[in-house]
Amino acid sequence: MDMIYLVFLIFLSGAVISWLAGKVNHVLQDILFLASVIVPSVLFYMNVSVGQEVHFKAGGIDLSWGITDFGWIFSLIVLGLGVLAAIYSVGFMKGKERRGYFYFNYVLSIMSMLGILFSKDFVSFFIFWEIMTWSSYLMVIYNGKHTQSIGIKYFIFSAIGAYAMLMAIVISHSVTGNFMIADLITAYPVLSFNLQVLIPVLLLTGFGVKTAIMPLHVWAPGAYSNSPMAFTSVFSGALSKMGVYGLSIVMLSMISHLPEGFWFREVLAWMGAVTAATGTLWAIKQDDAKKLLAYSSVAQLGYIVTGIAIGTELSILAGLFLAVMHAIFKSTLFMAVGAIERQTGTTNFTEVTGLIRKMPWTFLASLMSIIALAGIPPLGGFVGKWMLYESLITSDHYMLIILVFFSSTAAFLYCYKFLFGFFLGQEEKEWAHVKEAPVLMVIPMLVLAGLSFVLGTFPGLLLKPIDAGMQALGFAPTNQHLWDTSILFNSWGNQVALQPILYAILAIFVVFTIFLTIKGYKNTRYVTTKDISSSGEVPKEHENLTFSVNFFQPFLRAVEPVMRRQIDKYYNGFANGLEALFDFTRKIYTGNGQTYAIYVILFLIIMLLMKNNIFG
Amino acid sequence: MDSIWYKILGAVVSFIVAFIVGMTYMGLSRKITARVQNRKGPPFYQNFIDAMKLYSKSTAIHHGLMQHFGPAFIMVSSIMTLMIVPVLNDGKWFPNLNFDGDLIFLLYIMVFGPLGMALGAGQTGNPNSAIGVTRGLSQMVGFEIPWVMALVALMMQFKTTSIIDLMEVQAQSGTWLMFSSPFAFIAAVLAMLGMFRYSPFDIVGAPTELASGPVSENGGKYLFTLMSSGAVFAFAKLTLYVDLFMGGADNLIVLLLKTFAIYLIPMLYGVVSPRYRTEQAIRYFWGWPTFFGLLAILHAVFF
Amino acid sequence: MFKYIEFSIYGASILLILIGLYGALVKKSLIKIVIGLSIVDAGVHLIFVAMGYIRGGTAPIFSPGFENDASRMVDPIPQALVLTAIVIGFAVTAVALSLVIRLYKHHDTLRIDEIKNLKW
Amino acid sequence: MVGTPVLLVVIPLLAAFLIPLLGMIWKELVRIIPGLVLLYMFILSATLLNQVLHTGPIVEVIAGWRPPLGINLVFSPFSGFLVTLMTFIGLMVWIYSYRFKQNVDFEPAKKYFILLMMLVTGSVGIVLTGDIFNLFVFIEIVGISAYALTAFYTERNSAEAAFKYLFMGALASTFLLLAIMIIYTQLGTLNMADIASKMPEMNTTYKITALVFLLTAIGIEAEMFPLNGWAADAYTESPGPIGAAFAGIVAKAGVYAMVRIIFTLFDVEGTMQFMLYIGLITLIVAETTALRQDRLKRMLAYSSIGQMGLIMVAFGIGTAEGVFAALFLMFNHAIIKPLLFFSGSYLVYNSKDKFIHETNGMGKHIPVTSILFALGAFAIVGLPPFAGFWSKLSILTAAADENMIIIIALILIVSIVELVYYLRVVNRIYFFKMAEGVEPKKPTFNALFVMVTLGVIILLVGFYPDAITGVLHKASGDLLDKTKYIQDVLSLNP
Repeated sequence: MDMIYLVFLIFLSGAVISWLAGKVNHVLQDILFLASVIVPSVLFYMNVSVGQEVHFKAGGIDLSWGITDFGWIFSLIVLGLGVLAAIYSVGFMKGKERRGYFYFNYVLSIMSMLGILFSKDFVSFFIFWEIMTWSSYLMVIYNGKHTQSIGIKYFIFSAIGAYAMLMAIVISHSVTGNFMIADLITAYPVLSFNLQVLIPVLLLTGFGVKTAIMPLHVWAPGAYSNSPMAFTSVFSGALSKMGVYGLSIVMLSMISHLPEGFWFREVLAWMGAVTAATGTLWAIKQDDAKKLLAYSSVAQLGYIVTGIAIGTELSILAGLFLAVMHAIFKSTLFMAVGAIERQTGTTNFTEVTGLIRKMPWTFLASLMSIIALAGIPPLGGFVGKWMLYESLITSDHYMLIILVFFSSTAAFLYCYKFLFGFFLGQEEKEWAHVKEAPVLMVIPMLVLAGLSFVLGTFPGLLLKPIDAGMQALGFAPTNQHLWDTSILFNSWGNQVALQPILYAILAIFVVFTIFLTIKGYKNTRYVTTKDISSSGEVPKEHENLTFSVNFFQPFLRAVEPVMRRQIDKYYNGFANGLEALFDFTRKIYTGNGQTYAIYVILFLIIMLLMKNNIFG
Repeated sequence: MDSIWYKILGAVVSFIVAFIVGMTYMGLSRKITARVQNRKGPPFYQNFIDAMKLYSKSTAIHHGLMQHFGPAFIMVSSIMTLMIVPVLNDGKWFPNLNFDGDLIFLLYIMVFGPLGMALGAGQTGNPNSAIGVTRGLSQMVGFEIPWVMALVALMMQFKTTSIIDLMEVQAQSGTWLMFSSPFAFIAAVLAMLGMFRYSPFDIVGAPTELASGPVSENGGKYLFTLMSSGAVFAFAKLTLYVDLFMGGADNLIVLLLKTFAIYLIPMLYGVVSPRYRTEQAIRYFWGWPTFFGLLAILHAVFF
Repeated sequence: MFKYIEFSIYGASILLILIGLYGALVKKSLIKIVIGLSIVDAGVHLIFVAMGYIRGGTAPIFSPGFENDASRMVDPIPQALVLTAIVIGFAVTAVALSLVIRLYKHHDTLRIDEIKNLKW
Repeated sequence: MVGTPVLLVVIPLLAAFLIPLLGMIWKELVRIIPGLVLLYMFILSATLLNQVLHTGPIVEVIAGWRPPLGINLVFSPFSGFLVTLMTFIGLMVWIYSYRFKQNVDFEPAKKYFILLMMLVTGSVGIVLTGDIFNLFVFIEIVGISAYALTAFYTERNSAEAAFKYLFMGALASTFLLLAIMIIYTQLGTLNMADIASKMPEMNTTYKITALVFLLTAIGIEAEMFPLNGWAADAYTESPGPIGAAFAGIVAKAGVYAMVRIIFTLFDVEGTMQFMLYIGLITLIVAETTALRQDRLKRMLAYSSIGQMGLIMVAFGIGTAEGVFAALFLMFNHAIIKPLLFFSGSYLVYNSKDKFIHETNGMGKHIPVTSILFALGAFAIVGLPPFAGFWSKLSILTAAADENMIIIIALILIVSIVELVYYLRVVNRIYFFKMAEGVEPKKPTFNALFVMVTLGVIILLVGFYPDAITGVLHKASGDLLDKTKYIQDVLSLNP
């Protein structure tokens, strides 16, 4: 049996077994769960090589699985994150209900994501895509809250996307006669213009939903924040990247052959940028950490989409790099929120404050990830941001860059809100009992945070596989010309050397830390945060002076005109209108048997009158 | 000449120069402000005295580790900015890290410090600090837009993102960019008003309103560090403006003159203006400055 | 003469169908609806038999004296079919009436427009 | 040789009449005999189908009269496939309802099984017969037994539903008879193959008039909009397993009749398009109506109607792929919808009004039933990797090959509606708090067995669609080959 089958078989059986094992023993269940994620991942990296393929038939349709260099980049996200988040999940799920359910869906979603990367034909692609959708849907409604609103909304949008994709798939089948993705790409340049436009639009709709591009993003904040955080880290980190994966293939392998592809690229890039801007603004407004991160994910995905849509070498490098980085730092943040939720029971900034001394490791991981998210050097996020801006400038997207810059500057606001809301501010008695999260939860966070640190200085480690993947899509090698192990170039030849910068930063930091800390820390003593200067009065123990309500109110007041219009409202209005319409149309079935009989007679009469128009 | 010690020397010398110049400017600004308001005002070296006083004080309490790190963070940002910005034309000064970063990098490293500081301020638990930080961040979103627009206009026009290349352009053409790209200059200068946080944009520290905002829980060496960082940062920013729009400087004297000329703009504007509210400040930056930024981009694209 | 008779048969059966339909579609009483349906059935049966009729035809039985008169025999198949259909119609009517009894017990009314518990 | 096709009609009919007599000997025989009969029928039809797939159709002549004079039965891959499916579902229904309610004692059980036998007889007869009047008779047999079965429970509104059904059914039989009359007077034959071969000679006006009458009549049975007012009521008010039987057996027979008429009997242009569009309208109206239902079985009923519409759409595409897709859909629908009805009736077992909100929180109390319902829901909306996906894929592929892009879009949009209402129920089952006073009912072993069997088939077909596609391809080829059908029947040696 081919190793590829084995990988999927272990995943599939692992999902079922780790579900059922809960009936026997919880420790066994945890172990089986970890094994069913880790074993196939290891098998995949040890024994499956790029280019290896398997072919088989199902339902008379030729199917074929194999991984490309391009998919391999994403497999890093899926499996790397999958394994780390699985370890985290074991800690997270300890003592919770529905562990079997969680583990089952977790393993299935990891499997389906890997399957998407493996699919060389549309049918298995679609199958895995849908498995991914429903397993993640089941995760979204895991808590049993908002199932009918957030859960259904997520599924509706996913279904819209998936069905748009399915439509593209069957249309492409009618053109090429089979379901091979490669065949569509080969046939694409010679298709009729209508199909050349229709197929990518449908596919992009499908991928756009998962990538949460405006105006298809409305499901994302709810879905991200409603699923258990252990899964959201995968959801936002890896699952949304499947959209990016598909999007990249469509944009790079198909649209690039279209003479009018320019418009596609521009429109998509703008959609990405607008997504980024609105996502950021809404993130600033949130008082719930989950929601904040969810909107932030939407915004970050906007950058990625913009990068991929621009379509120059540098921008694609940027988009893919950001995709991996986003997987790293956003999942860490979601994990941190999960840890805080677990330890304190709430994720609301207005409730939790001053956790820094109680959960230092979580804080450290969050801090690193936030710095990476904000794109501040020397962490990995900066590399992606830098490449994105440079690619925008060098490709003359002068308005776009302003929008992107606006959103990433505004992102500082919510970054600070996140750190301040949870970890800083006054320490309250209410949270005095809080302890650091279990070690199983902390380690994955720290590993990921460390990764974003390493990639900030040595992005070449990641850019190398990305470059290989891009070459698989037909790009020229970009090593030495756009990047080196720790130097970045733009196409005008300007550069950023990351190593000297890192060393300088570290040196300055160390000097001043010594200057302040060694001298200061020993000579000073810790006093509570109640002991502050506040107009001559010392706040009492029960007085919480932490500033956390209406945190960015002035800013929000300034941008209020933009945020007044919510797409969500239109969608809801549309859905309610439809339901009302259906409620009206179903009155056709009056319940009176005689009416039904009259329908029959009317039908007959109309048919008899119209018979020559309808038949013959 | 490439040895590590030479680099460190460069950094230290740059830092000292920046510190002295920045402090002097701040002292002068106090003096000038006082004169405009018909007061006598402190001597221009008053800031050095303050700094010495602060440095020699020792602090008794702290609110946690981040409070120690906050000033260090902001120092990193200031010094990094200083090291990226070329001080004089044609490499007459220590190259420091001039070639290792470009404008985009600069934009980002400049916000590194305030954020780090904000963390330190946050841990003190003083609500004034947090309010100040939120205001500062909000305002930053405001002025970054015209500022970036100005930079983008320059970068697009000359197809480079490097400061040195832009200085080169001015040296070759003989005109300063403030004349050849006037709109970009106007936008950048208007953005600078927010960057320097003088009135009417002094909403962050907001004396008397927020009890000096983010720094309110800091004293002694911490406040000294913050102060010197401010001085260095001011110098670095002014130098950047000179480099970008006024053709750089061939020697320190010219540099001082040019930087001081630039420095006068926010200062004098601030002397006669009352304080804005935060949303007013943001809206201000998204009004005329952004309009000039747009003009700058149009200018860069079509001319 | 025969023509008129034929026409009158056809006309009568169509009239029956229409009367039946009127009863079934307009009358509100369940009983009347059932009666209407039966009348429709009768009309259809009548028209079907009439179709198989041949002018001056004989019974489709090879009895003595009519051995070679196959062409004059009326078509037997419609009659057979109608016979079957009558039986079926009878069964349907029986079921219908039993249902009407049930409905009356359940709802205390025979008006079809008042028996609308199941709708939409 | 296990038997001939005629046994498929005769045996259950005989059983139906023997049940009361045998019941006098031993009461339990009333319950056992139907099972044996259905099992035998299933084995017989499966064997015959296997044989037919290799050797070609079996045409059986009744009472020695050769077609076109006599009545004949045609057991072709197409009809054989349907018969096998129907008998299988019949068997499942029997197992499920073997002791489906303890309070159903001897007398009602006797009636129930007699009527069930007649229902199966009629449905199988519709599919097998080669004579159009015979079709009428079988439709009436199905009709009468279905009316009675609908009205089986006296305490519900079942009589109302049954009366509506009967009302429509009576109209249907009238129109059918009129159509048969027109055809007979014009062509002088009742044999379907003979009609098909002579059809080109027929006057167009008569032809189309006959077609319209036939379509109206059969449309009522096949739940075509706007003739399907009865259907939801009948599904709702009949006993749970009978709802499944309606979906899995009766509706399939109705569609069969429709397809046979359109594909084989008539050669009128535009019927395909008619079927396509009327199917589409049925689909849309039914699914949107289902969205707003507050009763579980009614929702399932409208969903079932919608699926019938989709089947019509698939047939209406008219190509071999379309027919294949339609058959696949029929198969899936016949497997999945009974599962939903079976498990659904346990979810609202002790409830009077069968409201959807009464399923709240059942997932904890009857986990297996709940998960099977969820499986069925996922499968019927076409989520991979379950069975429904493959049929959806094939119907869309078939439509795409004919460039029916708008139709694909409509089908998919409706699928989203379908998705929504099924997910709402599944969410309720698992994530809502159970209301006070609701008592979940544990399924009996028989019911569990049936549901698990159907669930396994769903998974099996989902993961290994080739298990069924071979048969479906042969069946669709058989349906489309009209000349062969005529030839097979008419060139029969005495």
